[in-house]
Amino acid sequence: MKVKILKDAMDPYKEVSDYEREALPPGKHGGVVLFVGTMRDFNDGNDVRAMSLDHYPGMTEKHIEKVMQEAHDRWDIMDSYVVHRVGDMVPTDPIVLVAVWSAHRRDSFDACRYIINYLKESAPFWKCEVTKAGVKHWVEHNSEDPGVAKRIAK
Amino acid sequence: MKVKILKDAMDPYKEVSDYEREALPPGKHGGVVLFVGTMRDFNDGNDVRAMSLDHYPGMTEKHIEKVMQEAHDRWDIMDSYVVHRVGDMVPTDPIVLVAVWSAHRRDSFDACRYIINYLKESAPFWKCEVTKAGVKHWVEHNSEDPGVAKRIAK
Amino acid sequence: MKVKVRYFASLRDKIGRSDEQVSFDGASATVSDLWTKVSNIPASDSILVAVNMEYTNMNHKLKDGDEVAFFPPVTGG
Amino acid sequence: MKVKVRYFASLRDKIGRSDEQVSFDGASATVSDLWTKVSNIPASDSILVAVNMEYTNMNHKLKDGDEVAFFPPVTGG
Repeated sequence: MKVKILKDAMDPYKEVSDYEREALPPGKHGGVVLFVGTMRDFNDGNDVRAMSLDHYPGMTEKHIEKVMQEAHDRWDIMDSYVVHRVGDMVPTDPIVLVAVWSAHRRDSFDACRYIINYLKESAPFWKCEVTKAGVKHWVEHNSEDPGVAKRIAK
Repeated sequence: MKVKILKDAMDPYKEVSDYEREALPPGKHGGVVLFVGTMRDFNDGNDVRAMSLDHYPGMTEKHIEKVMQEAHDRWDIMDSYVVHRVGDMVPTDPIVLVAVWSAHRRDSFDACRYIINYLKESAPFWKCEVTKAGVKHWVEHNSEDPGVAKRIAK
Repeated sequence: MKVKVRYFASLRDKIGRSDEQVSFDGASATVSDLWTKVSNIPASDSILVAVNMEYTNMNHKLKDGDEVAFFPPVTGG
Repeated sequence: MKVKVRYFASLRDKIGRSDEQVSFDGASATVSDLWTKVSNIPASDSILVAVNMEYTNMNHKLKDGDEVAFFPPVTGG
């Protein structure tokens, strides 16, 4: 189980390939489910030219580890790896990678989905978008999860 | 949408990376969900040393395309790519890759799961295992999907 | 009427051949008729059939030039 | 009692600083007391708080040396 916060461009397929070779015992896992989230060039109708992702060093890692541990407690999975970009990025850049290895694919699918959903809902990251018109603005809510962040810490 | 049957070793992360670069318009997909199934060194309690995967050239591709088309009809996904090994392989070898790109991750997760489930249940592939004792035997049913193949064509 | 017949996996081993051409005198025959002609194994849930690379069943009516495949339940991925 | 306070994202822009040390005379104070001390913005659902890098709420009692962070709803991934 590992979390990595990256300030530079990420090659998600190399990340997962390297981690698998280094951390997974060969021949024991039946499969891996991977989610890679990339930056799109549109969000809520604006043409987004660039984005900066803020985070809370220390808490961000700690919180993602907590979400991963919950997935490990809940499903029969062998290992998990999360990489998340921060800093300045442009459309097409991969932002987040979630990889989950297990003996049976059902557990990997469920755990991977759980981790990305709760990471998006609750991990301390904040998007600041720059539109083609040069306007900077903090994104108010995740387009896929409107309002869910408010449920935290209630 | 593409299906590839591979006689040689597969690097699933290179496959998906190459396909994404060649086939996907940059900046339009929000994410990709990937499943990679690998050969484990145990199955039904035997110590498996090697495996040979038989298929029905032509029908195998056609059938997988049909399953992928069903996923495209059912969910809002942008593209999908399936690579499947055939021939001789050893434990730790990746056997199957299913990748699904979409604007919203929910569709990719559902479609990827659908494709791998129905591919395993119904695509014409047959495993022949060689145990450490040197015994060859055709696998009678998929350990994760016992009996389901019987539902086909009823 | 002539059809091409193919066998896969354990069924190929049992039948002892991978493919063959089969001729019928009449103009109509079903997959079931063909199976009786090529094999002594009783038809069952553990024998799947495809005609022209589409899954079908033993009642399927054959046409001249069809490709018929018999195989055991699939065990892919 | 002294605590370290950090602000993130749009809240850092509104407050105008990224972090600061805050001292209290008494031995007991809540996150709510701290928020009133550092900001004129009314507490609401759109202000999240973490103490020592764990999510908590405005009623949380502070201890000397705590790290308190205020930030808007997260928009990650």
